[in-house]
Amino acid sequence: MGTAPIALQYGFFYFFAGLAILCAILMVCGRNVVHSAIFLIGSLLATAGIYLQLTAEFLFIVQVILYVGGIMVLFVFVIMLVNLDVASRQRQFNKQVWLAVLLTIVLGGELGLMTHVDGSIFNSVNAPQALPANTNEVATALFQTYMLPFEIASIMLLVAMVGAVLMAKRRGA
Amino acid sequence: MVNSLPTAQGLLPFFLAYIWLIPMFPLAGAFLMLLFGRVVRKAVVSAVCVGSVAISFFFACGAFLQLIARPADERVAQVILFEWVPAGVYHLQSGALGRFVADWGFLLDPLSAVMILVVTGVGLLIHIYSTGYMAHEGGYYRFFGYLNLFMFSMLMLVLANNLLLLFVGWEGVGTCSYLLIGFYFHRKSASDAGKKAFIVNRIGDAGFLLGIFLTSAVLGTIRFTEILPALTVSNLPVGAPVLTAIALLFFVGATGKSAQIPLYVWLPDAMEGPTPVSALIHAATMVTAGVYMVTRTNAIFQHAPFAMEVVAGVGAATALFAATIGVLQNDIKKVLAYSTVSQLGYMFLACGVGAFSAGIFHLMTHAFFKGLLFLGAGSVIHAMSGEQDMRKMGGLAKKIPITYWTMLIATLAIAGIFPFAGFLSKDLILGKVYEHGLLLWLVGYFTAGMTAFYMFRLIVLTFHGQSRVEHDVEHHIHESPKSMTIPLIILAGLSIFGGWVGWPEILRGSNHFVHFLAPMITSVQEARVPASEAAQAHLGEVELMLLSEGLVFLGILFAWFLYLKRVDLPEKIKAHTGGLYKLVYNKYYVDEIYDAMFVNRTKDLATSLGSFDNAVINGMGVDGAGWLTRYISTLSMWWDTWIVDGSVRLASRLIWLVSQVARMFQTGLVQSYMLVIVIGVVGFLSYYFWVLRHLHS
Amino acid sequence: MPYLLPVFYGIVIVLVLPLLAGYIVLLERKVMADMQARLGPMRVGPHGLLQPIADALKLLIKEGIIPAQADRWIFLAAPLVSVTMALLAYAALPFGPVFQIADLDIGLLFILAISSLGVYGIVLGGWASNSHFSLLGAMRSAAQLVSYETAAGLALVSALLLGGSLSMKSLVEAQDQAGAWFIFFAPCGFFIYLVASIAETNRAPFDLPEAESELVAGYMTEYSGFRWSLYFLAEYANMIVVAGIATTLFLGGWLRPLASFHGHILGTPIEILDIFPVIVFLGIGGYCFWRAPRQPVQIQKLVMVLFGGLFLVLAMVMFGSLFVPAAMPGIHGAFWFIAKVLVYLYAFLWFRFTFPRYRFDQLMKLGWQFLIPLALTNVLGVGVAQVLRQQLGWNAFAAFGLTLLATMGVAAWLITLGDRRDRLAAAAPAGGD
Amino acid sequence: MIPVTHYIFLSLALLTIGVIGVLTRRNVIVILMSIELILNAVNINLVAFSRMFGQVHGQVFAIFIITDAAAEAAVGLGIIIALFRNRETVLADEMDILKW
Repeated sequence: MGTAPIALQYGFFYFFAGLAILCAILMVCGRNVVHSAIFLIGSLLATAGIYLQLTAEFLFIVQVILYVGGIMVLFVFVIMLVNLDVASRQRQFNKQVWLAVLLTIVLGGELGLMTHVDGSIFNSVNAPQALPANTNEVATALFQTYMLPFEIASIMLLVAMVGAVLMAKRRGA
Repeated sequence: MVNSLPTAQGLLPFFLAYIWLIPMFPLAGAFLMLLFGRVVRKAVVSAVCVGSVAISFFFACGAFLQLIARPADERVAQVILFEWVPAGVYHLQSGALGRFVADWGFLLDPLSAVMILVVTGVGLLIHIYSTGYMAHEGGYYRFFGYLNLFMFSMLMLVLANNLLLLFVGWEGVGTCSYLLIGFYFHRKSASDAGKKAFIVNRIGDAGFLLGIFLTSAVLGTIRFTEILPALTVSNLPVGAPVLTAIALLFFVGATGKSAQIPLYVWLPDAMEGPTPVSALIHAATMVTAGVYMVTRTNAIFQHAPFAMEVVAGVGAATALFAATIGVLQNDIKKVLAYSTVSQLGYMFLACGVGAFSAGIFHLMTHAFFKGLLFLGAGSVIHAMSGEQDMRKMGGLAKKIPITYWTMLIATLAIAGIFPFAGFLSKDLILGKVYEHGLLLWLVGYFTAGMTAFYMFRLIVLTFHGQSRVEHDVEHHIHESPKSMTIPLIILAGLSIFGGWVGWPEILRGSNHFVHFLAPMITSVQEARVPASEAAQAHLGEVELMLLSEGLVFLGILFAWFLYLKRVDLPEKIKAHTGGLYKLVYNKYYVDEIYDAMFVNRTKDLATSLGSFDNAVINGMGVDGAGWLTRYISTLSMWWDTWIVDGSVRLASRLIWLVSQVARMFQTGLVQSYMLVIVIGVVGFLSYYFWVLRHLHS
Repeated sequence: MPYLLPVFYGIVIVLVLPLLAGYIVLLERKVMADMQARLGPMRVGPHGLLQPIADALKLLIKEGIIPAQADRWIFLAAPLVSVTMALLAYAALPFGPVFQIADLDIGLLFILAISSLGVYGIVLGGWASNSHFSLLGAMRSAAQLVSYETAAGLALVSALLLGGSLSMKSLVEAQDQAGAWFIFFAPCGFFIYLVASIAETNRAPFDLPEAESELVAGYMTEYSGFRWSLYFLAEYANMIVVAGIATTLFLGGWLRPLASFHGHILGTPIEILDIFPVIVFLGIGGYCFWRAPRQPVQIQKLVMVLFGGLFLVLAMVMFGSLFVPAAMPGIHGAFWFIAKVLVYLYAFLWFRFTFPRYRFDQLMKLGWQFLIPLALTNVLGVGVAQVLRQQLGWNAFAAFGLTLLATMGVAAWLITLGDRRDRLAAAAPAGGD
Repeated sequence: MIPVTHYIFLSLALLTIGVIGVLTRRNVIVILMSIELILNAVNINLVAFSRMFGQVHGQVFAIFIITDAAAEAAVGLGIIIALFRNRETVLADEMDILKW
């Protein structure tokens, strides 16, 4: 996909980007938790598309399998477990909503400004060079350069799993 | 305890090494009495007190023997326990470097040896006597506690090796005399007399203290052993005004303590105290402290001829003056008191003419016979159950023979009948005085006659003639118990033989006593005695003895005639010479004059000062200050309430408000915390951009 | 042109797949009838050969009911999601050397990812229909899928280790070069994937999400008509997908059995074994013509003849392709591939009719306490075997036999462990989940 | 090629939306999902940079972040389940025990 013509690239990008942002907004604003989850899934899938457009196929797959196929399934599962109709009928936003929105928008604006301060790295390297299909490189980097972090991450996952099990267990079971 | 000794030899013999213990025994006794005496029986009290004094007397005798066992030029033992007032080094007027150091040191030399013997010996006897005399009195333990305390102070005074420590003892005996004069404090006259003694002594003590200061300033030392070297080092000429001043100041102190004109007035009133007290303190020991002190510092006196003259003059005047008063007194103890004053005058006369050893000799003998007289008087009063007026006595010789005989011996001694102790000492003095000058000799001579007269007047009125005793006391007149008579007998013996240690060469004797004391006396005086007079003095001496003997016998006869044969004559004389009689009888109104001159002026001054005090100090000063303080405090209270507390409350209120605001942040809601985080990030970024803008502009 | 062929393939698959699914259903019923000593559908068409079409028509014209309390949009979207994901998976399935839409170099992962998305169709549908049966079914299937995806993935990893690639095509080629299918190298992996794939497709004996006796029809309770058929289609499509995966990874994909044997007919470049498909089709066609006169109804006779003609045409194609080297591997590959898939599916049906249904906790136990550890061990063993073979130059069968024995031992140990745990749980007072 | 700032702005938008969700929503599950969104935005950045520099390290980091996301989701959901069990609520502003 990295070799597609530039117009197609822009088309892909803006389509997925718009989809991601739209789904994100809907996710945040949605009243129903399940809808939020679905929109989040949509956003994640759009992001996966962005990855694909960035010729990061492996990451695309990981995103889909882990995020969409694993984590979000967990989310949906839990949502159904603790499903409360009352929750969807209650007020969805807490009291500090307007202040928070304002502040966050200011924050986003400032962060955006960061990319335009002269001398910042984004202006220096402006033309990304094409990265070939790179699953092998990723694997090499993951299992050789980042061996120790990988192991640590796996141990962390194990700990998280055990912790989750313990917390979810009913008392006395 | 036997530490660095200025004397040449090394380790001292036992008793000399432990002379510092001599005062300590009575001190211990005093402590025991004043702390626990209330709860123990009289037997224990007397045992402890008399025992302590006996032990110190034993130590004194040991020290004395070990002292005279040494060669004459080494008869000095100094024990310094520790440094009391540390040394201060400073420049004297003479430019030399003075080193003032007052240490807790004890000095035993012939002079102090004689003194401790007298003090402890007579003190022991009087203690024994007191056990009998005070047997029926209240405050038994208190009395003996004071008595022991006095013994301690007196011994400190005598054994001190420097002026300051001597002054400690000096004040100590003063205090004890005050306490003991006012022993019957329920009697106002007694407490007044105590106060009088104390106050009058203050005057003298002030002089003495100034003298001590001046000494340390001029000579740079107050150690007796160093005074003479200091004098020779600071080459002050004989008769230098400074030395004269020092000597005079010392003499002021001496007049205070030893009841000389003009400060003698306290001694007669001191007779309010118990008779043993009068005997011990106001006849034998304390009142002689002045003489001792003058002798102790004779080096200075010898360098101040004028002061010597003053001493001699005052001594002579006092002797005559007191004798004249004594002639007409009716109270037996008053007579003895005035005779004491006059005898002290004798001693000062001797000192004044430079015959210090004679003065000390007379001091010793006087201690014997005057103590005996007082004790006898006490015995008489005891027998008369408290009666002191001689006009209510008479014919007691048969009833209390021991008292009579002992007192007679003492009277003969004081009158100076050969070969009693008084004869030797008094004639030694008179001889010296004759060598010095005729006028003083005449005064002393006449005084001797008067002494004989009034003493025999006392004897006759008390023991002879028909009894004038009131009826109710008549039947239980009785001889005193053994504990009182034995000391009398012992003292009588001493009054006879005690003076023989100073048997003059002229009578084929060798004046041991004077030779013994000789090293104490600095011989600046010899220059002032021309050799020719010294040569003819020997001839004059025997004549003088005979003359005085004659006068004495005349006086005795006069008294016998006047008060035993022609009893009506005194009234006639009184009638004829009314003014003079009245004057003398009222002691020349000295007390009244003093009252008018000093006491009332002092009182007026005190009243005016008091009114000033009330008006100005109290009124304006103290009350004003109080008033001011009150208003300031009201002001500050307002300040405190509204400003200080107000600020505190304001602070707390502010903190409360701030915390109200701060509480809103601590909602416990995660999201609000995260909002705060976002705020922080935004602020940080804004600051970053601000800095960046300033960086680029 | 480069985009034309994949599009064509896609259209073909989308058109053929429902028909295929329908006939798989027919096959299933027939097999079931056979196992139960019955005839099965016989009325619609000869031997019920038209039954699938009839069912399809019936389902299309049935009324679709939407529950009032349902979450409408999700209710409508869920089956579409299922089907979409099921069909998307075909994009990477190599039916033949050329018959493949897109040869992604991560094809296998792509397929896994897509099939893992299929669960949303079920879960959301179950939730959206706002019924307890549906919800329970959905949750069961969600849990089941998540659990068994792990095991299946780990089982596939062993094949990946052997093939050394993620692209389906190169995996098949690897087996071609290796000269033996990977099932012979890693039988444990194949077995694990078999079980896991059954669970993933909610087939019996793991069909708890739609267990009739417990929840009426699980997540499909509230569905009806076309949408219900969509779910149905999705399920069978998924079956074909997992079968295709298994075929590709373990059963040599489109390779002909004994691919290394190249015996030629004398004087011709035609290999003997390539004749086999022609013979098969000819046999079927002949059987059809032979059975045609014995049909009770006229129309049935006609249909039977048509089927016979169809198979004859297929036989002709097979035979003709033998002389066209360009087309021959593709067509024959497709034949073999579908044949293997059908065999795999036959195993599905077989299991379905022979095994009783599992309890949910047993399902979870099996997945988490037996399959996943065993899969891990298997991966380890295969890796070790690879090292032994490539680094130390062992004989392949020695290395893999050794690791196979080790893995078996672990499996036995796990089984005994599970038994002891069960006994302890039975002994202990029942408590907890 | 598409300049990297595009991706940055995309991730910025996602981040902003996610932060808003985290800050404003009451439902804990939605908050968790917003966090996932934020992580996702980070991943976009990383991948974009890895593309920009022609290296795969960014992708590796993205993988690690996804791992963390998985762990975080597991623990967070476990917490939510326990919480729901104990307090019958999933609203964040009803859980202010932190105050005491």
